[in-house]
Amino acid sequence: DEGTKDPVKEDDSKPAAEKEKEEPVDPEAALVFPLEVTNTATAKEDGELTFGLVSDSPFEGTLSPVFYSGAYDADVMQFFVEDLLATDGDYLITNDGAATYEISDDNKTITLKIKDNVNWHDGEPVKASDLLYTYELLGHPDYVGERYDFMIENVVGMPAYNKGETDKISGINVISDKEISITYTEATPSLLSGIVTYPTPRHHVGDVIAGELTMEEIVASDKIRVNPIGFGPYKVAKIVPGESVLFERSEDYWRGKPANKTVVLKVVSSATALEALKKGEIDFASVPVDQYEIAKKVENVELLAKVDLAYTYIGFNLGQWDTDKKENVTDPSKKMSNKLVRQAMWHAMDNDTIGKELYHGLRFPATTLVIPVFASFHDASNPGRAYDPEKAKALLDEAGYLDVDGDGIRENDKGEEFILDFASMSGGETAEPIAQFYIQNWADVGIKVQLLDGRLHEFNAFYDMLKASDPKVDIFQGAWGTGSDPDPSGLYGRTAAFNYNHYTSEKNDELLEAGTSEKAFDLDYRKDIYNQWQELMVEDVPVAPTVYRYALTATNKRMVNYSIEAGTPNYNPWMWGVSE
Amino acid sequence: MVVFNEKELMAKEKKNNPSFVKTIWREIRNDKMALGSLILLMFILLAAYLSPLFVDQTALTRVNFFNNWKPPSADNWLGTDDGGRDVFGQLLLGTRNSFTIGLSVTLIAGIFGLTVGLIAGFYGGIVDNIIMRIIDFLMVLPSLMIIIIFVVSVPKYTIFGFILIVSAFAWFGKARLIRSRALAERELDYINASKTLGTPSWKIMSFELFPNLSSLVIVNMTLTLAGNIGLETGLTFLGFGLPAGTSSLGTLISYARNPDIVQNKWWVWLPAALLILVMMLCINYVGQAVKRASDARQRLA
Amino acid sequence: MLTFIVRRTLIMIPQLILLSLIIFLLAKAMPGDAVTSSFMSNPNVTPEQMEKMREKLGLNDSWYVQYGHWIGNAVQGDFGQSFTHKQPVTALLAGRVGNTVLLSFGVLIVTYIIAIPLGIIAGRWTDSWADKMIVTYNYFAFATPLFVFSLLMLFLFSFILGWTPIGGSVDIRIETGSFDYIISKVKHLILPVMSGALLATFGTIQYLRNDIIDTKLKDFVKTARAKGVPESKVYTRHILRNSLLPIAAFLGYEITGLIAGSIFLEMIFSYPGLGQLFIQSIMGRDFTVVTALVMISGTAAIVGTMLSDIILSIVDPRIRID
Amino acid sequence: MSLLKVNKLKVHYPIRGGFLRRVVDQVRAVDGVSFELEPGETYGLVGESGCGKTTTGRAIIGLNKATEGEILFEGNDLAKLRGSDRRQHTKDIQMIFQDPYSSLNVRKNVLNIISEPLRNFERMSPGEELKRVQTLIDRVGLNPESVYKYPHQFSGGQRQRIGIARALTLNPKLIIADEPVSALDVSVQAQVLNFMQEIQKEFKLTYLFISHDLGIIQHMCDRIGIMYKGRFVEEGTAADVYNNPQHLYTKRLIAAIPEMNPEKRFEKTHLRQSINEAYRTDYDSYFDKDGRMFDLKKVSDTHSVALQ
Amino acid sequence: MGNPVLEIKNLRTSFSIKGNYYAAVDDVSLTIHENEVVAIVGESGCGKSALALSIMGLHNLKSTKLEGQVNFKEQNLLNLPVSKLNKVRGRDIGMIFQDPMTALNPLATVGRQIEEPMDYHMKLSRADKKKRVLNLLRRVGIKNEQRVFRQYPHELSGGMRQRVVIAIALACDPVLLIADEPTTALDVTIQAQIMDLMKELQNQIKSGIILITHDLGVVAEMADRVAVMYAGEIVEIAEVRELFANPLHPYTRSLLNSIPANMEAKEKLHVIEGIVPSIQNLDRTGCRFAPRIKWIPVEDHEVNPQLHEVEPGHFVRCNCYKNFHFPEERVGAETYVVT
Ligand SMILES: Nc1ncnc2c1ncn2[C@@H]1O[C@H](COP(=O)(O)OP(=O)(O)OP(=O)(O)O)[C@@H](O)[C@H]1O
Ligand SMILES: Nc1ncnc2c1ncn2[C@@H]1O[C@H](COP(=O)(O)OP(=O)(O)OP(=O)(O)O)[C@@H](O)[C@H]1O
Ligand SMILES: [Mg+2]
Ligand SMILES: [Mg+2]
Ligand code: NI
Repeated sequence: DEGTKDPVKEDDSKPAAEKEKEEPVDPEAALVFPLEVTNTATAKEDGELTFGLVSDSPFEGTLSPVFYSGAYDADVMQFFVEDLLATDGDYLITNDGAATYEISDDNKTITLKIKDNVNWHDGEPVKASDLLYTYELLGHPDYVGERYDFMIENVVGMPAYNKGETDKISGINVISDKEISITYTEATPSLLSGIVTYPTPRHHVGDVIAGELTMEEIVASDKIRVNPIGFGPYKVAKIVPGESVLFERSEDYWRGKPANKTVVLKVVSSATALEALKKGEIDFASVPVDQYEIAKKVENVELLAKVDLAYTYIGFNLGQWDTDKKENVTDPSKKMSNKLVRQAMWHAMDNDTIGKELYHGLRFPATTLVIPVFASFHDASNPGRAYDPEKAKALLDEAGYLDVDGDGIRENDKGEEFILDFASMSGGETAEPIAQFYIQNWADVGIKVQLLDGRLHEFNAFYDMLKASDPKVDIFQGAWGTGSDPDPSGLYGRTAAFNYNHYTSEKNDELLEAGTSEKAFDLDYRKDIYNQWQELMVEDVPVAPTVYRYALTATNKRMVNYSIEAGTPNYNPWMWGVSE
Repeated sequence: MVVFNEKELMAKEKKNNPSFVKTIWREIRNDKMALGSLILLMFILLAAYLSPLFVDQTALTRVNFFNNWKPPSADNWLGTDDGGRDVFGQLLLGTRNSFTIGLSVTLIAGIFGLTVGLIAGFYGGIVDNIIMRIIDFLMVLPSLMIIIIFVVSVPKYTIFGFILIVSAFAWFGKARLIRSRALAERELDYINASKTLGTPSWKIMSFELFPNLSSLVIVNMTLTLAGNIGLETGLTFLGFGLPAGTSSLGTLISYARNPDIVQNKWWVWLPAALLILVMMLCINYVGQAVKRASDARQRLA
Repeated sequence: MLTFIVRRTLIMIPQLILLSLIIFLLAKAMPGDAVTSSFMSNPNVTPEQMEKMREKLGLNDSWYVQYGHWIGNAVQGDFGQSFTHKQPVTALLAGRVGNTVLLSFGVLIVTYIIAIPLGIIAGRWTDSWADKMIVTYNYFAFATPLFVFSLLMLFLFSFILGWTPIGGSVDIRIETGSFDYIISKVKHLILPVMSGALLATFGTIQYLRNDIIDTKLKDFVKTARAKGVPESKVYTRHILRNSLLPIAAFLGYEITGLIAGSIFLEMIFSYPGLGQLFIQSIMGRDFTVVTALVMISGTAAIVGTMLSDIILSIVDPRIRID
Repeated sequence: MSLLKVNKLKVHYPIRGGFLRRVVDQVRAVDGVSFELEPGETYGLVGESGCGKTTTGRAIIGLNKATEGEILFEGNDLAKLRGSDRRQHTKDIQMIFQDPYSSLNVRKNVLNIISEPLRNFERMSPGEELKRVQTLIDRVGLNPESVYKYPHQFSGGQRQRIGIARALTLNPKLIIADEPVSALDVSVQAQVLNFMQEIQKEFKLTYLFISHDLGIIQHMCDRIGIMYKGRFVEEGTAADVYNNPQHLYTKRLIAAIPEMNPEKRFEKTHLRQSINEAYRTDYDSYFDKDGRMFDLKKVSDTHSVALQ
Repeated sequence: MGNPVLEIKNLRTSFSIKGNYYAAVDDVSLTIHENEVVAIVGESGCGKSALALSIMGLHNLKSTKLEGQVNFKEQNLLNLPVSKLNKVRGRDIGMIFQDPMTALNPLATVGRQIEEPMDYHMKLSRADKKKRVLNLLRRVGIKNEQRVFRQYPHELSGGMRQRVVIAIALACDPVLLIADEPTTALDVTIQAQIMDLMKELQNQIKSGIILITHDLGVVAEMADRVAVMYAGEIVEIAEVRELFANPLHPYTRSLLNSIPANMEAKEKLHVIEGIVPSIQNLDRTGCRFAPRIKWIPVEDHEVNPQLHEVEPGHFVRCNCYKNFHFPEERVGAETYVVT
């Protein structure tokens, strides 16, 4: 996936939507978790595996990769839906999947060849036209959903098709039953990580293009809600809407026989997840951070964790969004315009304590805006700005923000009152103490910060404010889930709507451009560009990243062949089993 | 001589003829349970309302992550919460907020319901009909749901807003109750007498009708007050309660969201839950004495 | 009776229109919309696509256009499309309503099963130790927040004793429609129902107790005694019938709180029903679902009050409706 | 000139029903009643329960709206006056209520009860007010200090006297007494009746005395009107009505008075039986085909009967 | 006069008020015979109802103390357990309550309520029961009995309801009927009807009747013997003609004098001073009526007033009757009673 922007709710310990591929653990992290279960017994022949979907609300049940929106549906689909192309530990496509690929020399065309033994659960072979169908649906003028993204639009002829000007996508070419090529307008390294390769069973769900049914009907149809099919290791046997799903082994899965006879998925609330694990009612589930301490102590439970594709940050309001030009405009008259003050505020935040004490080490101070998961691009040598109140004070002094009237609060460089309004989201239980804590940290170095409106803001209201570039907001706390694409331009680019800091600079434009240019197919080049960019961000501090986080998965000790490390054999659901 | 005598007699008669408030007090004094409850309640409320005098509020809001989830100790009588803040202090502040909310809602809803109910009941006929149709409509509104939607919709959300929203849905039940009693009461001859004596309607409503409904009102108010103390608890649990950072008994109880806290961190939520229970019981016992005072048949004293 | 029902149904229409208007305006006043919420779960959507989605969903129209649209369809039984569930709201609700009805009626019935005998005992033997215990229990029921109690119940019966399942409405492994299936449904219901019912008894017990104490002193009870009716029969035939009357009538009113009443239970016991859906939809700004749920609740309430009036007219010969 | 002249008074209560809750019928509580009150006399209104006595009284004092007809008080038609005009006139008409328990506001002490009309119509200092109230209370035979007592501290008879004192505060000309003693014990009843006669002389009052107890009516009234189903059956002086009843209904009413002489009890029973018999046979000559009364016809100067 | 049906001996009924017991019925002895109507008269609050309820054992036993004897069919009803008492209530003794509006169960049909005592006291088939009920309804003067059988109390007028209440009391042919103010709540005309009905019924069933009332007119029309009660005590008992012809006790005479009926119009009525004392405030020594006839010297009263048989069957309490006169100029009551 080409992925960038994903506001994550504080404390939402769910990994960001798509299937994750992880990286070795960050050396700075205080804790080390295994990525794979330690039980090495052989899997039971006809076992039953139970997956706990930790959620306080039911899953939506739109079980089609084209139409789903909730992350929970993705969890359901992992057992029966598969991408044609597999990916490796670096999130890059490989030839190990149900199809193989080739990329043209100009890096603009990819050709996929589907293996022969890849069949839908109803016995029909998976065809090249099924993948075409996916693109036809996603680009369809009637499509109302959030999966129409940059890499779809980048397909040659897609914008015209999307506007309804033509009913053919000129860039996609079905060569044979099993072969298809897709041509892109722009060559970008995202091709290796952000391309959509899940086919849609045209014969099963019905053909919208041929006018068999409408887009609305297909979305609401039982074919994707009650008896959806895929070509994954398990097939859906039964669904209790919103609550549980029963999967059965797909006997002619192309890789071979899946480990279990049945897989049961059931929704468990965050309050009960751990207890269900303890009692063996479920075999594995993600565990909310606040239960980590007890989870550690449970006998028959093993904890796996990897660094999540997300980071939390403090953003500074530096300008506005110009709706006419559709770009961000930096405004030097903003309260936070002084770079030194921003640097000082970063130094003033004691993220280490938050990570260690509040999150028991499951979060740790962030250094740059490229998360360590992207090992090749994260600049481990860049220390970011560590907790150092003295330095913060020094920076403030340097900036001329001094306590003129001696009340312990600094005034700005003109000697005027300097009070910042801080917007933070409610939701997680820790949101309030954390906001409070930062306010204290800043107060310690003499900056007076107060909660905007004296309280936390609800998710929607919070983003409404940011979207509207509300001038009341001086600083804000948010979190982004980065997709699996390290490209940050969707969040920090001049034209990025999600650039709520409204930070712009020419250097920034340049670096972001270079990072996705054709030249960037060269890994070293790209790495260098991103190192430069990270440095720029630590210098200019449009946002101060606060913490990276671990995502915890708890497994019952009877589980075998289970790994959360992408690219390893046991990462694939067909291997997951239970021992006696 | 006569004058003196009269004054004396007057004083004596006044003493012999206690007002309703005095009757209530006498009734409470004669009921050990009610008296005990009242004293306990007063103690709790005094502690809560005077807490700003001896609790350092800034310290109470100061987060200290090195000190979080500490069980009760000499420093923190009731331990600390997730931000390492003293639960006991929050309990006091929370009691103050919760009681203020409960009392305000009771009063606002009570006064509004009383006014509407009195008007509908006194005038009867078409006025009553119109008011009752409106109330009928309001009664079928799914109040919890609408409160939730309200809470989400209002841009500025404060304790005051919360009180108003909740009161908006609490008055019509009272209006109905008052109205039905007023309807019955207005048939009584003392109301007719006032009418024939030329007393204007508003005077009849406020000086004749109202005093006779006052016992109903007071009894009903004490009992709803008991219910309203824990009012925000449920909403807070659902995430639609008071703004975060405002301590209330509901916020404290809402910590009991997962088994770990229920079981291992009981000191955060249990005292608040017990305090609500105790206050409700106290108010209830006092309320019962009030109820007895208003009904001569049941009086103990 | 028929006239009554027809008239009440006609009165219902303006009420519902007003209700829908209120809800609609409130929903519009909420910050954010379905599209804002959706990008929280999806990393890749472009701002253009979001704009397009808004356009498609009609979220950019003025509220009265949207409302006109909505009400036009609603009249035809079409409450629109759920944004998050990508499904017609009617279909979505149909799938959930069964659980909620089961849960709330379960609670209702068990509440009565518990409350009526207790209320009777307390009312009949006032001031006995049994009465005192019941009254005390009642205070606890009144003061204990439902969610705390439910969690404690869950903790005790599911976690420690392991008697009841942890959540959900049925074990998926069991074949739908079989006898075991029913058993499984019941098993999943027991705990939420008991938790709800044990606290919901408050009103009924309180009411019944007071009413019996009142009725005991009525003249016709004296008449019954003077007839030589044995004491137990005096209660069953004369006092109880009179005191239970209003409770029978409350049955209709109980529908009023159907969805709202089950929110807590559904949340805690991960029981997929309308209450949980409501909260989920509020969070996700799924307006169509929110509006439909409120409308259903409102309709249920109106029908419930009507039902109460009908029941009362049936059980109480003094009340006639026409 | 007569003090009060009621002319073809009708009071109907609507009965609503049907689909739209329209008025489908009327309860003809008072259905064409005419009578006159001379100053200083006591006029009795008798009849069985529900015949419209109270409604007539309430219509005169303005508690009910007259559907039709005139109520001329000193020549002014009260039925047409509204608001403060009416209040000025109704000042001269006061009412004594049936139930001494519900006609006094239990939350007010005697002082406040009796001074209520004073506060409405006159401006007085608290001292004057107290004095005035004490004179009145003294007049009705209660101790002056009882002004601070509350109604529940008085017996039924005393309460009724407080009610009367209240009615007297504004020096009314006409007092409508709606069953003033029917809620009282015999002994107390005597007390109140005596008292009413005393003050009548003293204050030159005219009474409209409503009761269903013929014994009391006979004792109190100069002239009597017998009502039945909202209409007059017979009207005349006490002697006319008691000694020479013309209408069957009047006879029946009189026969229903319990016989105080045990010796004559069987005669009385037989009398009732024969009247009942007459009812069966002669019904048509007393009531028209709708079961309504005929209009009153004079049989003598003072005596009218509703006969064909 | 037939055999005695019920013998009340020294009955004392005391109610507990704030922990103390106060007698509302004080040392009452009274015998009721077959086919005899005994009226009990007295002002409100003098203990008439308390006496009736004591006979039936209908007081709340927790707060009431009963002493003395109520002998019925060789058993003392006061000592009978409720289960045994239930065999007597409704079968041997029927009771008619004052207010027909509240004495009937609003939720049961008239037929059902009249049948009910038969369920417990008679073994009858459904059809027989119904027949009996219809018969009873006819006997109490209800003409369309088939319809009334199915109706609910609220559908009937006050007079009809009182008839139903009487039918219930008569359901099992009781030998004793206790009627507590059966006509007080009714209109004059209806009252007359009910009185006639009761007289007629009494002629048919020949049972003893205790008629409680405060209306001397009703007494004069209905009773054979009259007991006048004051402050819990019987102050005078006599045969009805004797009592009206020759009332002795000051209380009886005062009562008779305060009735406006049959008097020269506009004459002053006699007023009994003071009020009936409540049971807590009652001075139980000496003559209880003395405080209300203050002009009679204390010496004229007995210290411990007893019932004296003045003439056969005519008893008066306290000697003060001998010297009693009204403060007004008027002579004794007898002059106008006879008119
Ligand atoms: N507010 C009302 N609405 C409808 N009908 C009424 C109303 N008030 C009285 N009535 C009816 O009018 C008729 C006359 O009633 P009214 O009270 O005048 O009778 P009354 O002679 O005073 O009887 P009573 O002796 O019982 O006081 C009755 O049939 C009564 O039912
Ligand atoms: N349950 C009770 N508890 C206490 N006092 C009572 C009780 N019942 C009656 N009394 C008192 O006993 C006295 C006699 O009451 P009772 O009802 O027998 O009077 P009554 O003669 O029937 O009067 P009425 O004519 O009003 O019915 C009254 O003073 C009354 O207040
Ligand atoms: Mg009347
Ligand atoms: Mg009585
Ligand atoms: Ni004596």
